[in-house]
Amino acid sequence: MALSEAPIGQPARYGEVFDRGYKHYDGPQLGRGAAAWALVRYSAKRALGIKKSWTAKIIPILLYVAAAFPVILVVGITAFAPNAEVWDYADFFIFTFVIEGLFVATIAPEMVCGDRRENVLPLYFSRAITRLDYLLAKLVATALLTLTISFIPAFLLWLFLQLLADAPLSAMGDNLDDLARVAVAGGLIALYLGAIGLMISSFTGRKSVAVAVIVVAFLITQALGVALFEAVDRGSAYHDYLVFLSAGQTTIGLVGALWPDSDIDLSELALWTYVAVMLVVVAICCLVMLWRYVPDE
Amino acid sequence: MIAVDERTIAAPMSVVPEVAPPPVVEARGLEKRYGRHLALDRLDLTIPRASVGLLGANGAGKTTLLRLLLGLAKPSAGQASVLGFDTRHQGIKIRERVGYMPESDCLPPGTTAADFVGHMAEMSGLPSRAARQRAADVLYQVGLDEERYRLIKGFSTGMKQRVKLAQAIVHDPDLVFLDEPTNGMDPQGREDMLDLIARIHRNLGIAVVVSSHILEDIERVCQHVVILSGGRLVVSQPIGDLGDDGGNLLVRLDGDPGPFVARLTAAGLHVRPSEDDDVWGELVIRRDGDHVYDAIRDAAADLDLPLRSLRSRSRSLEDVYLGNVGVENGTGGASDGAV
Amino acid sequence: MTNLFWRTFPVTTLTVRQFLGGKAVRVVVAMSAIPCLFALIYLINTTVATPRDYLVEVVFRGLMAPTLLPIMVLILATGALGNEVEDRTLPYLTMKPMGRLRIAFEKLLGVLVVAVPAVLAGLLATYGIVRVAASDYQPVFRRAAENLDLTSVLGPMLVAATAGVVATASVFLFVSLVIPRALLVGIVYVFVWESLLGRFLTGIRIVSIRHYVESIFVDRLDDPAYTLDNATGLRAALIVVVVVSVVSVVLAAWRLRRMNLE
Amino acid sequence: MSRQRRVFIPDNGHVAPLERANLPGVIAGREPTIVVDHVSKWYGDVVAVSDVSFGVGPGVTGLLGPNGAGKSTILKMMAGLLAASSGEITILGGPARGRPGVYKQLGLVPEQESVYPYLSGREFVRMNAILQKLPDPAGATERAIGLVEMGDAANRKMGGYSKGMRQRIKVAACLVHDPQVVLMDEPLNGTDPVQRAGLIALIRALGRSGKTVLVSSHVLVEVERFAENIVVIVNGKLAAAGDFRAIRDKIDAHDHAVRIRTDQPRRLAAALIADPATRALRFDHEGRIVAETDDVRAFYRAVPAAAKRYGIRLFEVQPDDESLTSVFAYLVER
Repeated sequence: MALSEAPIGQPARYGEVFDRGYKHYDGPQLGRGAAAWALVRYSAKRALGIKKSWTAKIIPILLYVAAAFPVILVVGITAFAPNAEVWDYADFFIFTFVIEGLFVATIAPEMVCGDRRENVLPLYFSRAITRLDYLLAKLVATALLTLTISFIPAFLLWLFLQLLADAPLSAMGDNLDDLARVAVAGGLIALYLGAIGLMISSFTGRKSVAVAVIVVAFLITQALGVALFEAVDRGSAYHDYLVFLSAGQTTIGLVGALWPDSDIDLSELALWTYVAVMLVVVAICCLVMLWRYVPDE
Repeated sequence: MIAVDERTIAAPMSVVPEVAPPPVVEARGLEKRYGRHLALDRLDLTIPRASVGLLGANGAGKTTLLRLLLGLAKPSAGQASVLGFDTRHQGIKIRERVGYMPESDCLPPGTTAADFVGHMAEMSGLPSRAARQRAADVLYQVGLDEERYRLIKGFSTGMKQRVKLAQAIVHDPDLVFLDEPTNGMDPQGREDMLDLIARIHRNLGIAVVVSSHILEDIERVCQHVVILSGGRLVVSQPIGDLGDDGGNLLVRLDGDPGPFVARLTAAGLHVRPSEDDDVWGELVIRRDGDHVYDAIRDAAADLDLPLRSLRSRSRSLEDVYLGNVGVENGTGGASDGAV
Repeated sequence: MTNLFWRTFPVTTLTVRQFLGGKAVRVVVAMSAIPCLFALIYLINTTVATPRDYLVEVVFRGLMAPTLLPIMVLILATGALGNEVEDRTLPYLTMKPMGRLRIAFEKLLGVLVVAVPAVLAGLLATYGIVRVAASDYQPVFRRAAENLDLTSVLGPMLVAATAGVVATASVFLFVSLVIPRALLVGIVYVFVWESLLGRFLTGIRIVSIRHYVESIFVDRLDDPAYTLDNATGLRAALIVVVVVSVVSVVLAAWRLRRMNLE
Repeated sequence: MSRQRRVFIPDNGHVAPLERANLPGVIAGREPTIVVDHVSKWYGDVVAVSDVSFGVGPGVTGLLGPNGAGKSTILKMMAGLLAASSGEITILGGPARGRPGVYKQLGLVPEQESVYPYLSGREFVRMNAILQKLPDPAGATERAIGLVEMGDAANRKMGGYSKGMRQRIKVAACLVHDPQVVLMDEPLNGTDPVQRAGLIALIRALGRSGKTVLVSSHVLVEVERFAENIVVIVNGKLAAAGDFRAIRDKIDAHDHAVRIRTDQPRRLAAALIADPATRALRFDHEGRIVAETDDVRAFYRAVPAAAKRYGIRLFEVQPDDESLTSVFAYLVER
């Protein structure tokens, strides 16, 4: 910095002692939105086990592999035997639902249980965010991560199937509606499952308990939902609404409503009913969580 | 080294200007009820821009007060402002400008110190890169250097406390609340932590509110003291004003103090052993005037006794505290023979 | 009264208080109500199976034995000592003039005191509802031999379930002293080992609690309509359950003796 | 100071063979209740406690050392919760571990805060009384709760207790069976001044009644108030053991700095520099004399004598190294 001031022809002797002391921060403070977004990124990274030991990463990796498997399978079969009967998008979503459920059971407890158990919550709430910001950030993080399982494999499937067509570009144009459906299904499922998983996790600080309860809840509601669905007379007015008793049935129903041509014949409910009910469930989960995070007054 | 010393000495003069700066906290009639329990009782409190000690027994309302001031709980009555912001509606604004170090263990063990403090900086709205830089700087400032890339899991209590302090100042707040910052730390760690706290105010100009049980800590680092008891404010005053009660000198000798005591008593002085007699053999002598100093000197010189220490006891915070809190003093032999 | 419990079985009483004070009991009670929900569904529509079939195949062999019972017991058994290890309260028990075997045994007793009533109550309530449903059951195929007797199912269910609770509880009480995340391991055991592998690899049944529970159940039920492949005889199954439980408790006591408590 | 004060400061690197009669930290002629005999503890490759030997006799002994020095590990090994990697700990004549009978005479206040949140304080103490197989658990419970003055809060659930209340109920639970040997790991942590004063009085009373009380603490100002003997652990090794003042005397043999405030500093300085006990003199920024000496006792005699001779008034004589803090800092420095 002082180098240029040295007289020409003489070697520059430069020496300076710098103050290594505390300096005040004069950069920008971006406020609530930026803080919440930082929480989203941080939570997502930690839930995936990034910067943690391999044991924390192994389950997410296995689930990603499991989700990629059908994509490779379907694309492979279609490539070599174009006329073979392979899964359509609806079948694909029904298969991946199990993986999504397990994925949410893995990451949702990672999102919130540690904060409660390790007592980090007081620190978060002493920062420039509100409780609602915290919860929404956790929900967004969970949903975004789940999206990598519920949307990206299906999107890749769509992309590869178009690339296999004779005229990929026009095929893409023709099948944009499928892409839109994939996006709606992936996004809704991610938000819906994420909210349920987080809501359950918000009740305990023990991760293993949360994982157990989420898995058992998915399984039992599925069994109950199916049993009740079968038991109730098909003709009755409320029969179709019984799909909403379980996350699995709801998802299958949603997929069936998105792809009416598929052989899913669960109920006659309209697409908007599914969307509305799933969003209501998300809202209810948020309310429950908000109640769980009310300070002990 | 010497240069640093001079700066430390000079700093208080330069920080305290002629005109008193606006207070950092002002509370009027602040009240907080939990059901029937009155945690804070019509508190009128002004905390100056200084380093301030917040004292009180467990359950005196310290933590409740901090929660109210951070805008994390709503007062049942009254109002308070922190840095000019109303705690009831401007919690976010306050928390942007305030740092908080909670008493409890609050660090995720599976994170590195650098990651965690950086994340906390981001949570105060700092851009990601700046946050990481600040985290590294601040961790260095609190005395964590190489260790900052290690998992918090392996940290000692002292290191954890440093990380907690670092996250409280990482976003360069105007005011920090430190809840029991020296709890569980060893002597060296305590020294370092107290030095750090003193520096936060003196060198960085950040106002500090320290809540503590350890009176010596408050005496060492604070300029102003606030004492709560049963949710009420009992004392709020500059620490110097607690003053010297003019009362006592403490003398410690080697060897048998008998003749020494006899001589001083004969000279009309009031001498008694201190409460901790059986441990240290310290004598308490009432200071009726400056002649007492000379009497002590002469007695020691004539009896050829080593004068280990001579000091005047200013009214310690413990006295103020016990006096104001008004609980029976259990020190000394009060409950001897109970076992 | 509580005083009497405290004085006779202090550790058991503590364990029960621990469960009642936490959320574990709420989860377990909620789970014990799940078979009742299935029974209620059956009440709506009895055409899916005969009442006896429903009780045996759907409720007990489909739901209770493979999934609900192990998970309910797991939650309690891994918490009984595991939470004390995790919360570092175990020294309050081990630093007493008291044998380790007694600690392990009383802890197991505490788990059983909560788990057995919860499981049995769920089964009983389910049985009651299915009984009600059976009153308007219309045999679809009027087969002469159709067995509609429900009462004879109840006893075997309760006996087999109790044996299952005891065995699972003692095994996982010990496991929780050895593995830090015993509950997760247990859930993997239930879903992977007992359900998936057990279905394909018949050899695994020998080391499966569920297998012995079903063996006891099938044996007591003594109905050719309900069988189990490679079923173990009643006596052998009971001996296995007892031996497994005793060995687990002894191992837990041994582990308590050896453990380093931080 | 009639009884003999023995002190032990180990030489670096030198490990003395253990002799019961010559155990560091034990007052001659008294049988130690706790004997730590060449004890080490490793966690993997990390040495937490390294070949430590000392004894603890009746009375209050302070166990001192910085965080992570190994104090808690030693207490846990004494309590039989941890196995020593090598060496042996004996309590009341027998091994500490694998002998549940010893707990009739042994109590520990553990370091961790955790208690059973769903029990009331009274239930918790009574549970301890019952597990100790006391004939009158109810009476013992009330007595123990009385000792820590927790009567008011004893019926509340411990989950709602403050840190100080938890500490006190833990102490009550530890004392309910009136054990001969009491181990306390940081019992004063988290207590407020009033509670602390009460606990200190209790600890002193326990020591006076002839029990062996070993208390670890960081807050040295307070250890001064209850401990007659100290055991100092630094970095897993024994740094010092024995009588408090005797250890200080040992340290007196090393360089000391003394601060003196007087009305005529230059004159007193001139008088003191002539004294052979004075090694160096300077003034601090408040105008006090800072004198360095290597013969502490002679110097402390010289100060009043010189002041008297020249009619100088002494306001303050404050050794820099008087408190335990500096004793400790000195031991740690090596």
